[in-house]
Amino acid sequence: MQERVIYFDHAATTYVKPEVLEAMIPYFTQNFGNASSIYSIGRQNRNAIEDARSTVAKSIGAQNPSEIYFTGSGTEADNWAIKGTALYHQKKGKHIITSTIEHPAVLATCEFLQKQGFVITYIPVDNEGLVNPDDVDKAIRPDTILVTIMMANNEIGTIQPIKEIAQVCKKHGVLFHTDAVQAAGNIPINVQDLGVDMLSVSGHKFYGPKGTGMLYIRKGVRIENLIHGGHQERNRRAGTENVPGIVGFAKALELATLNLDAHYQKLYSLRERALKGIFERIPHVRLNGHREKRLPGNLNVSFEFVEGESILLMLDMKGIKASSGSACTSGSLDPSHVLLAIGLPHEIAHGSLRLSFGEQNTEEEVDYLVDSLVEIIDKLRRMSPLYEDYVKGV
Amino acid sequence: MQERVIYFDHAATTYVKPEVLEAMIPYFTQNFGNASSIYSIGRQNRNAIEDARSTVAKSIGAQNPSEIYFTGSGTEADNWAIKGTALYHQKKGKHIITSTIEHPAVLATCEFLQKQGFVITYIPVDNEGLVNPDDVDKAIRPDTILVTIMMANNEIGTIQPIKEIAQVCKKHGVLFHTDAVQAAGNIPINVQDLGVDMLSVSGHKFYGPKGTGMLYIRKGVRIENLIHGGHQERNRRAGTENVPGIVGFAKALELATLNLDAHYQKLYSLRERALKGIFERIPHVRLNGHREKRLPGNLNVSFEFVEGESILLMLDMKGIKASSGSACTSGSLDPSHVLLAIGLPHEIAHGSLRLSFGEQNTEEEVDYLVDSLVEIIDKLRRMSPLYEDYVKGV
Amino acid sequence: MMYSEKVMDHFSNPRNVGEIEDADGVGQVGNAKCGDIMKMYLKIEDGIIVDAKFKTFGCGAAVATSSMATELIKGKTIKEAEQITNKAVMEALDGLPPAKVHCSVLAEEAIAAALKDYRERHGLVEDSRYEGCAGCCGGCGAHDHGHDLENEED
Amino acid sequence: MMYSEKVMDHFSNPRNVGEIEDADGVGQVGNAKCGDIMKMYLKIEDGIIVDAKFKTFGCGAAVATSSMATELIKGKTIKEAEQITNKAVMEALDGLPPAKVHCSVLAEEAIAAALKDYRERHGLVEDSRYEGCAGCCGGCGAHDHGHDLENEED
Ligand SMILES: Cc1ncc(COP(=O)(O)O)c(C=O)c1O
Ligand SMILES: Cc1ncc(COP(=O)(O)O)c(C=O)c1O
Repeated sequence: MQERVIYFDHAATTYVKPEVLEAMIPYFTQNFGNASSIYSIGRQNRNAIEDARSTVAKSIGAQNPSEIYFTGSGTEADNWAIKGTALYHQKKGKHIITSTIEHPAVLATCEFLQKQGFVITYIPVDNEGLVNPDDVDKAIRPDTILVTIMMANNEIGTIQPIKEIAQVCKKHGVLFHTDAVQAAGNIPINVQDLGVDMLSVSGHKFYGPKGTGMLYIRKGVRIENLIHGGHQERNRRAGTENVPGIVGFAKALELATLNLDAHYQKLYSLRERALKGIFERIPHVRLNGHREKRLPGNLNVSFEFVEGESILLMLDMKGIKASSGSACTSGSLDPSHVLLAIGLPHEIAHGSLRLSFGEQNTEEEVDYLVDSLVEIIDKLRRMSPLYEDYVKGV
Repeated sequence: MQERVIYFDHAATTYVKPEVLEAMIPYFTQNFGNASSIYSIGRQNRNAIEDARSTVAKSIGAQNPSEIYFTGSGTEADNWAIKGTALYHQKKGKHIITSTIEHPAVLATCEFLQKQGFVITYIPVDNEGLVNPDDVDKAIRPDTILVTIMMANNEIGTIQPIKEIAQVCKKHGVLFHTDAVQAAGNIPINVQDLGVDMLSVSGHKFYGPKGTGMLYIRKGVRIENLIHGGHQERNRRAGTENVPGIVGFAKALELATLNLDAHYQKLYSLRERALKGIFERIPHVRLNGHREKRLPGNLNVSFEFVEGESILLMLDMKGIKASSGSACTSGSLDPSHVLLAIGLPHEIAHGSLRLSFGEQNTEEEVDYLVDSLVEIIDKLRRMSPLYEDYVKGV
Repeated sequence: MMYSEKVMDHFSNPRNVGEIEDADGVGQVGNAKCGDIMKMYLKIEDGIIVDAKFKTFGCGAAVATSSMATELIKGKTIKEAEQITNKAVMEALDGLPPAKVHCSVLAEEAIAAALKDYRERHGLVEDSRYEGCAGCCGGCGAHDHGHDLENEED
Repeated sequence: MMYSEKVMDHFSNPRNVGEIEDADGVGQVGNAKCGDIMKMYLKIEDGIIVDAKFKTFGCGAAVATSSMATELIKGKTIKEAEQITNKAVMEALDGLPPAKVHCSVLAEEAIAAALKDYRERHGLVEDSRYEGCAGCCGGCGAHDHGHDLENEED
């Protein structure tokens, strides 16, 4: 049993696809020249980077490749968008709007800015994790310089009405950034159609390499740099270009975009199969996030009377890799801020499980997951004093 | 002739060694789990990261692996050290000391801080590019919070008296950061012996991957984060860990450290051979940087009456890859700030060439370089109106 | 591996899970809000703990420390059981990650709570050491929670 | 490739390098501080440029534009030569990178300077258009230096 590995944690990170790694390999050992140098091998790398930029621009519907800036992670892209806007536009105002369910890359950045004298408004979400664009409308003040609301949530998968929020921001002349780290590769992204000013993506969520990311900055939008130094990325993001990383990022995004419909259908049907199995066979379960407006591969459920880490460990013993709330915070003692934000009581939030499906998962794996969960939840409930109280009617 | 490629630009970037790439490969496709997750494949990656941290700590003589923080580049490490100190210690003061010959990763960061109200003192260097520790001593004020002086210069290779500067800083209770991006892998680094508080390294300068870096932060030194978000790197540098990058970085640094003496000797002797050949066979040449206190693989020379880009292009046509001044600024119209800082007149600075030797270079390649330069410099001088004036005694 | 083999053994095959219908002392510590509840049942004869059982809602370490704690006190006198610290539980499990040290504290407290209950039922002297401690991390500050190791840097 | 094939051809095999001993007009523009100097020698007979030679200190584009400029004016009348703009030189070279457009400006100016010298020697009317322009980037502002394209963002 131990040998079998079934990976249901694609929202945390994905493997690098063989085609993507293959595209990267030549740039490690062969075409390694500095892309900023004048000689021919340097210029080859410059071309590789610019081709990658065009590919990425096309994949997200950007008007111009020059609107694409490569970064070292999704977190860096989020930090850059928010701090860069804050610094550049602080004379206009120091008010920033975000939501209560953002990723720590956004929330911790906002908290940092708060300590620097900025004022942050956190828009609450409803029980399914949705932000209401009207709430954004009402929260905007004359000194608001930025709205940052994620496109899709990493824990509960809820997809926000980004286009509507962008329209609200546009009406008020306020810049709008969206963290599309979970959305990229899973649902269509068209920055022009969405009307966003900035959009962050991270490579390792769609079978690209870790340590790569991108910030889309609409032409004409000015923000301060986050990483100062050399003239790379049109003077906006310094540091010798990670050519293999950039090539891999673009290749992965290109493949994901070409394959988006089939990918969506496949993940959706696996997710629905798991959902059906769990709800039919295990009592006292609750679905977290929106029933329809959610990422195709995301399933987040709470099992009453049991605790998430125990579920994870028992799944792991059966070879199943999943996540409780957010992978980043596992090991912490507080339940996920996202689950609390959608109104879950602490004890139920503690018993939540995130399953995120990927390209190589099969129906058979999903069935094995459901069988395993039936057994594990039963075992843990029989060990649980909360379940004892429930059964005894305390 | 075109087919031959001779790479003399290792200070700009290096290829990734096969052993290093081999060490990285499993972490792309196999061991890809999120290092922060609880299940077994995530924990394998956690172990890989912590092993890498220990390796790096040992390589630079850090007391404890927990003093090593992985970043996305050398530039990021420099930005973090400087801005992180500035933000955290600004209540003590807003004065920062650096030198006139730092890399743009440091200089542009200082300029940014200057715009934010910090005061920067630029210590000048002598004709050979050396900072005088006494000058640092005199420049320190009660409100000085940081001294940042690079360990070895990227253009002229001059190695600074870091230990002496660190002692000066310690005497005054001022934090000291050094950019060791060019030093790492080429000369010994022992952070405890040097007495530095922070030290930056970049992976792609010693046959490691691009898009990787490290900041050493001595235990007890507090600085603000540069990239906020998740709990990675002990809450100090957020973002899903680039496991293959970190593994490759550590492997490359380990190999470089094990092999340091032989590497030094080899590069030194190639450099001396080139130096001798050039000075014996080409008149009106000038060595830039210190004759002895310089990186073993660095040779920076100015050829009077000719311009650097022309030299580079002609070398490139012969398959030789080199750099003029700094790779980062090639294409710019201003001559290198480093060459101006050591007192070169503009027209001589324009005619400078940086050759940086590496592990796979041979004596035969060096001889071919010298032959090529003799021919190229002659051809360019015969085309040069400045040389015409010189010959005619104008 | 985040947990030692011993911890994983006690997590996957916990000893003494269950209730004791006619227990002489029952103690419950922790709360659901913090994600850990331990309930301990003791059967005590002639001052000796002849049986111990537990139910636990919590993480792997919570289950393992409960399991180990019941093993450690079985056959011991009340005095001996009282002297079993969270450190002893941890050591018996070959250690715990810093963030999980609080689970061993909870186990120590669960024993104490069950013994307190026993004494109350039998009119014996009270030990109020653990009063009001919900086991929620950062609460009472009386134990080596070990968090410093993890969170040295903020 | 940063430069077109034409540029590389004119850089590696520059036409008309050298001096003309008994030139009728000699012009030098640019300065060493900025990294570019072009010196142009013209031989003029009956108002026609029968020979042109140059010496250039500068980058690849500086050499190539010098070479191309001399080619373009050979056999032309003075009037015709005066109408050769930096754009014409660039087009003849299949374009230049934005940062190098100033080199074509320098070539245009070198021709003008040599023709000015010719006119001065022969007492003809002066064209003061290029007076005081050292060719240093961002100097006179009279030409499309093309730098905006590269440095749109600062
Ligand atoms: C001295 C020095 N510091 C910093 C850097 C920046 O490193 P990176 O480009 O890898 O971010 C470099 C090289 O580019 C360098 O030579
Ligand atoms: C929604 C969201 N934003 C940002 C990030 C940060 O991306 P990275 O860890 O690649 O920096 C993640 C994933 O970790 C995420 O899910």
